[in-house]
Amino acid sequence: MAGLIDIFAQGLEMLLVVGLAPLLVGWVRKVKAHVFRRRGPSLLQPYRDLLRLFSKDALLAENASWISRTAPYVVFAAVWVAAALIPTFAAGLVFHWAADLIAIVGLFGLARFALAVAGMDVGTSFGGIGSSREMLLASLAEPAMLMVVFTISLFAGSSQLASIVDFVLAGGIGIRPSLGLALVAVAIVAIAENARIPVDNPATHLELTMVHEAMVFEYSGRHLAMIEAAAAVKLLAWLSLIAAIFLPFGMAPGPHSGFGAMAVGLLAWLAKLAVLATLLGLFEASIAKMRVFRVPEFLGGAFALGVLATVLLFVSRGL
Amino acid sequence: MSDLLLIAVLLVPAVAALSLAFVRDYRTGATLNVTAALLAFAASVALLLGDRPPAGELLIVDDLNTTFVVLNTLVGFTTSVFSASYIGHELDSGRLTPVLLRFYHAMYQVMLGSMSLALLANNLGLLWVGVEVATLTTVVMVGIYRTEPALEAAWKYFILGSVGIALAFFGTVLVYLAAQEVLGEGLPALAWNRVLEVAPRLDPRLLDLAFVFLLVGYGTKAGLVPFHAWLPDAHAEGPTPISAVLSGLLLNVALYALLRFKFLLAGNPEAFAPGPLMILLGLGSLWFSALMLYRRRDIKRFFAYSSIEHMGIASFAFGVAGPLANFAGLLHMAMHSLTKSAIFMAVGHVAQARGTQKIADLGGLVRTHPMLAVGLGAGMVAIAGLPPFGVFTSEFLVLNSAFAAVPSLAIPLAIGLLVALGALLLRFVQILFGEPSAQGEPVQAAVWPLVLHLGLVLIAGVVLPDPLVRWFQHVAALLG
Amino acid sequence: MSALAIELVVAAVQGTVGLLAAASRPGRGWAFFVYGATAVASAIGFLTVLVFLSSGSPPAAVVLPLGLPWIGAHLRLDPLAAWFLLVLHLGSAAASLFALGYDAEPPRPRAVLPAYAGFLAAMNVVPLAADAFSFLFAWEAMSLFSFLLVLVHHEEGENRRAAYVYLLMAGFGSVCLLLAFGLLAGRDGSYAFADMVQHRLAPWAAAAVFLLAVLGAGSKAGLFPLHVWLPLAHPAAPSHVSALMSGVMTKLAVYSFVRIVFDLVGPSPWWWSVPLLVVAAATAVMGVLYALMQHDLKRLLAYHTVENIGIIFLGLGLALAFRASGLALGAAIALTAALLHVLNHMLFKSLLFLSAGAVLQATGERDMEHLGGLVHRMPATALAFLLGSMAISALPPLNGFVSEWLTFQAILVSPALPQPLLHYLVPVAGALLALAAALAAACFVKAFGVTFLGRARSSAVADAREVDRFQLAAMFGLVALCVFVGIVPAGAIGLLRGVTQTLAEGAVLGEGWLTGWLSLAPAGALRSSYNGLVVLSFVLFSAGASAWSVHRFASARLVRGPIWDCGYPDPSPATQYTAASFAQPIRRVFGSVVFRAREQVDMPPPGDPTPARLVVRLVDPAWNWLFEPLAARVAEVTERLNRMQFLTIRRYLVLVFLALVALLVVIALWQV
Amino acid sequence: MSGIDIELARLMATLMLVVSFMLLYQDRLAGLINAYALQSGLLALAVAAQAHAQEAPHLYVTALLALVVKGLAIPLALHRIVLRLGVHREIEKVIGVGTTMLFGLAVTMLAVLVVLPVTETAAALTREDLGFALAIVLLGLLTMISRRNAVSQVIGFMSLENGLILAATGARGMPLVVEVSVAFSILIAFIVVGIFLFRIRERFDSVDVHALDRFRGELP
Repeated sequence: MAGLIDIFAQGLEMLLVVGLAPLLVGWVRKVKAHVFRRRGPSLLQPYRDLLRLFSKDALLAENASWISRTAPYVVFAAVWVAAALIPTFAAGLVFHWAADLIAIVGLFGLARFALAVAGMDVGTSFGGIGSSREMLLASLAEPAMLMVVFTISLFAGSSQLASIVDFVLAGGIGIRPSLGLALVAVAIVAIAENARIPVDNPATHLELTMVHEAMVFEYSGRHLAMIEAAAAVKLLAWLSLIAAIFLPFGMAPGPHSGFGAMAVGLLAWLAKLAVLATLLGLFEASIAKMRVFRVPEFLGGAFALGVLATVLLFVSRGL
Repeated sequence: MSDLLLIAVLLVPAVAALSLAFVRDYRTGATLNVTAALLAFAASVALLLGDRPPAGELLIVDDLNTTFVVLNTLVGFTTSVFSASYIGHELDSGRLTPVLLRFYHAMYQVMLGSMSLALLANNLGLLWVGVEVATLTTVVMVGIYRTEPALEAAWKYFILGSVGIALAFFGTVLVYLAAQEVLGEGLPALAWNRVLEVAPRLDPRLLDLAFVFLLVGYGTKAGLVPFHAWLPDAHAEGPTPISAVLSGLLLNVALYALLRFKFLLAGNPEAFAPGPLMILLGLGSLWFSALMLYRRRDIKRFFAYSSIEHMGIASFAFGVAGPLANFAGLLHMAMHSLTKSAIFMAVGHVAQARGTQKIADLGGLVRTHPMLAVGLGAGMVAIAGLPPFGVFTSEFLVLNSAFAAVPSLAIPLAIGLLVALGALLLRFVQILFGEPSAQGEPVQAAVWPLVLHLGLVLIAGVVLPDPLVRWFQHVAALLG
Repeated sequence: MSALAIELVVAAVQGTVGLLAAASRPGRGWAFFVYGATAVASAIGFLTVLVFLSSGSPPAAVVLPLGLPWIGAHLRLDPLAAWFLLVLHLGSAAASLFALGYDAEPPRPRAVLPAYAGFLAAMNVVPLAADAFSFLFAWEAMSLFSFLLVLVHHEEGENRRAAYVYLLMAGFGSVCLLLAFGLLAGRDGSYAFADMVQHRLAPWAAAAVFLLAVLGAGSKAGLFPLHVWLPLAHPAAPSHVSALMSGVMTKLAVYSFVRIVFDLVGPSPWWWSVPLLVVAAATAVMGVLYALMQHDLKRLLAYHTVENIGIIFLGLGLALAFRASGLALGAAIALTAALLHVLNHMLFKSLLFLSAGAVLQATGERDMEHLGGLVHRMPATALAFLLGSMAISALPPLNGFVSEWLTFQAILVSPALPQPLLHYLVPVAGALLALAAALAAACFVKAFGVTFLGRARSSAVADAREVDRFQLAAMFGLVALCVFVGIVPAGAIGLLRGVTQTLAEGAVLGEGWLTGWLSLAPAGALRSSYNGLVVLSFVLFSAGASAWSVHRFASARLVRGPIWDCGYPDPSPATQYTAASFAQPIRRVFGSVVFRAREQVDMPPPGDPTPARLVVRLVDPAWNWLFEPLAARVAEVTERLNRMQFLTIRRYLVLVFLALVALLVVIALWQV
Repeated sequence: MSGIDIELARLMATLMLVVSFMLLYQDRLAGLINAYALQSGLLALAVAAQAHAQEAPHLYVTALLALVVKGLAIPLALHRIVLRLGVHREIEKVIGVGTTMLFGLAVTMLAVLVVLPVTETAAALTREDLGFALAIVLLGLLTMISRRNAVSQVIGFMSLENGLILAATGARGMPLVVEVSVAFSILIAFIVVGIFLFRIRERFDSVDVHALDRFRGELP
């Protein structure tokens, strides 16, 4: 019985993550449209886009190899698994111990690697430009993220998200300057990782500025749909991650904490997502896209904040 | 019996030298030369294995010199074999004439005999005579090609050698003076074993003074910097068998002579400790020659500097003193002697095959002469102090003993070794590999002396024969 | 027969095979014999140490009457040695198997075969040697044989230079190790390791040993800036030898470091970890940055060896720090991370070098700018290279991730250290490690993408054929191991138990260390855990489920069309992104500082048909700031000294006279 | 011990030292050769005195040798060489006379300094004798290096050798002295012959491989 609940909770989370991701994307777009005083597309437009793509035949270049065909699934799977391992409405789900925060970062890395490789498959200059820039951004974002991971893990004594959640919920941290710095850093990293403005613009097709879109240029149909879906899930995962670390309030401590706690956790999670997505939309609407070579400085700032967070941690701890 | 052997070791070369002077045909001469060298070698081996004759006033056989005598006669023998195949080519190319060869063979035996005499001498005067006769004969041999550079080299060798001779003699006189106080007049006061017995009672100041002169005198022969000047040219301009013998034997004999005197100083507690001086000269030689190696364009001169380097290492080891360091020094002398003579044999053939001694023109040897390349390559690897050859063992011991005694000393030594290694490797790669600039001609090479030498060095590198170790250890303990 | 005896026999067999090959005139048949024999011997050796490690057998020692008679050749098999032998045998088995597949034309058998077998034998002895003499003997022999292997294609001047630089640096390393052993042995010259352990060195001496070990092992392993020989020499050798040099030989350097610093020296102060961490982090980042600037496939891989050596030494540095403060658990985690990475790096680096060798064999090209599109011609090799790339980029669920994950876990233990300096240093080193890993991923996207993907850039690729079954077997054997260690790391880590027990203050990683389902939880279950198997199954399940459902419920048709490329399909393969263009953003961000990269564009005026040119100039800091000035100084000194060769006799006599006078003065002063 | 003969020997030794300084001082070849002949003659006397003092008749041979070969034959030969080869009469010095003399004095002091600590009881040869011999040896070497002229360099070497013989004969009962002195005489003869044979007119310097430098236009 207990095992069944475990599996159920985990399965529910996985389904929710996939199911809600397009909605989240739609929400962000809606927020931005509102800011621009437009009506904007329906909240459900991302679902429609995906369905349309799924129903079309996939068109691949003549010289595309099996890499192009498998990469979308690998990308999607890696992101999905990462998202599934992040506590959303309940911490300590059945497979939570399979991967800690570092492994989750690693899974995102796997997805990125697969996509970047796929971008090189056909041999176009756009694919190359996208992969090259993506890997540059990642190489800057990853250390910054790791510094955040260090800060948080050093606080919580663990890099396991469930333990971090427990720790924060137990009031182990309080409000610390390092935590604020880490939050800013992780936000920057999240923006970069999800190819949002000002680092990248998911809506652009202007050659010189695009990163993510350039990689997926040659994709169409179901492959493109998988990649789009993966991007949506990734956004959701990152927002959930921020929520889990910095705002774990209301989260159910585990799958066995009863239906009520689960329901509360679910509602809290949805609320947190809505807030964060709104913030993201507002932020995106209020800022312009950066030049590509300004981005390293932006991410370098995140890294510096991460380092600062770690250093301040030791100061305030008095170790 | 053992007395007879002792005499035989000395007499065989003497007789051979006399008879060789009268042999017209160079082939017969070469054969006779090889035979005599073999006989001397056999006698010395028998001497090594049999009972030791008691030390006389003039001659002595002990742990120190038996191994060196065997080594000397062995290298003398193998080099004579090499020489036999070498001179054929020289005769063909007109660099030597049959008359000169008669002279050459006779001198070769005189040289071997005098070196054996120096090694076996108990009388310090006799030791001096042996070294000097060997020097003078090699002077003549170096100039045998009678080319301008050869004569110049011989002349330089002659002049610097003569000064060395003179200073060594002065040192010997001083030792006699010191010994005569205790032992009385006449032969006993020059007999090394007698002097050693009374060494603690000798006037330490006289010994100090003597050692300075002996160091400069015999150091000149051993090629220690700054007394080395004759050595590179003599090696480069003379016939290659002579270079082999010079590097392999004469340098050793000179250092051996120095060791004999070092015994005396070690036996006298008040005497100046010669260690620092030898370390200084050794390090100087090592550093200097290591740096000089980089600029050498002539392959024989290159290896001549390498000989200076190794004499420096040996001298350094003896300077460090202590059983381990002395052992290392003795081993290094033996290993260097075998290796360097092997290298010169290979170099001799290579130079004949390619018709040049210029390093720049020798490239790509593995392509043109694979066998010679392997021989020369193995020799260079060995002399560079890389395993599995015996020089590795001795350099390992030298470095470690230095470290054990004065750690700070090991560092300049190590750097010097590295600098030398750099030069050796540079030439190793340059000579053996790459596209050959010229094909060269095939040569009739006597390969087995080379193989024998390197084989011995290899064996010593893998497992040192126990008796050798015991002899050396005994001597090393005495050396203090 | 004991494990030690079997190991010795294996070494002896390899040596004998080499001798036989040297004595004969080896051709194809000999190649088959030599590689077959070494492969079988390595396999036997591997099984032996595997049994030895998993059964937790006690160390075995033997003294052979070789070498210096009064000490003999001490040989000892303990868990540490066994671990490195395990790595060695796996690597050599793969390399030999690969070499068996040189069916058409084994590269220069006369030059390669004896040296190859000798190289293996020497490497085999290095971990077994238990006295300074035998160790250095084997060590130098290892250098020497690999030097000869680097010289196999000696007609190219570049290779000769590589070999020269290599052996010179190796000589430097050996001298440093020799001096370290000299200090350890003490005055009585007790060279046996067993005696050295007994010695308690003075602090300065211990520190000197440590520094010498860093220099000695570091120069052989390729720590920045002593790495310069590595990217020259490793690519120059035949590919299976490159795999061994990068995968195994550098690991033996790590072994020597661990042996000296963790075992022989004994307790160490905490500050030792500081220089080590700094150098290691610099090595990791510099290695990968160098690699990014390369377009020679094998040289790129060689630079990645430098990077990974940095990662390994980072782990070792952490272990030192923990051990000095008595944090046994942290030390055990860090040491395990480093030693596991030793295995992992051997696996994926050998794999990558072998695949690069396959490419080289098929196309004759090492320059990525001339390759491209090989995934179509050599699909299996491409798959192997891809998996190797993922492993080296530390992507889960492959093995590279496991060891980096462990390193990060060790970093997370660092707050327990009492030294404030380390509190700051360790996380920064960790961030640099993350930077290196991310850059490595970028580099391998480049390497794989430019080499295997896209369209062929030269005719060499068009005629490429997939390599034969031996070579594929070698590669996929390594792939299997990469995956296996990635998903069941506990198996490999369990073998390391004996090592950490002896070297990390006796810490046996807690029983919670390997919790249910073979997941890793080094510091107790509450801390952090990782389970590669679950992650892999999870990913596979998700990918499979999504693929299945997409194909089932949505479109399953695939239409092929021309390349779209934003509407500008250019048929010329030259318009593809090249290795240089891929690296351009990174070069601009990092290279402008580190390599003082300068780009110069010559753009002809409009109407001028001459091609535009982009010239990139890089300055190698190691050469520019360290080695070239050194070489110049030596050249200057030799130039000056060389006048001594051309003096007149009189001047030489002046020297003699001055020396004599000086000696007399010394005597006079001495007597006063 | 200090019989008249010993006193004579010591006097001769002193004079030899003085002549060594004369050798350093000379700037003409003829004068140099004559000074050397003088020193050899003094050596012969010293050795004869020693022979008498030590009651070692074989030393007379050495004395005779010194007188005949070194005192007469070699100087004569050298004079002829100078004439035949047309060597410059002037000696090209490396450093000035004054400096050379200063060096000579310093070297002599050094010689005295190093023999001072030798135990006074040394019966065979007193400290003074040893000091003289040492000084003569060093001055001989100094003579060799302070001139560029081959003949004067040879003379320097021979003067050095005179010092050796002085020391050797002074050492009471030293074996092989006669043989050694004969050997040295032959050595010197070789050098002289070598100079003549190789027609080394000005310097017996050599330079290494640089062919252009090798002759410096000096060899005929």
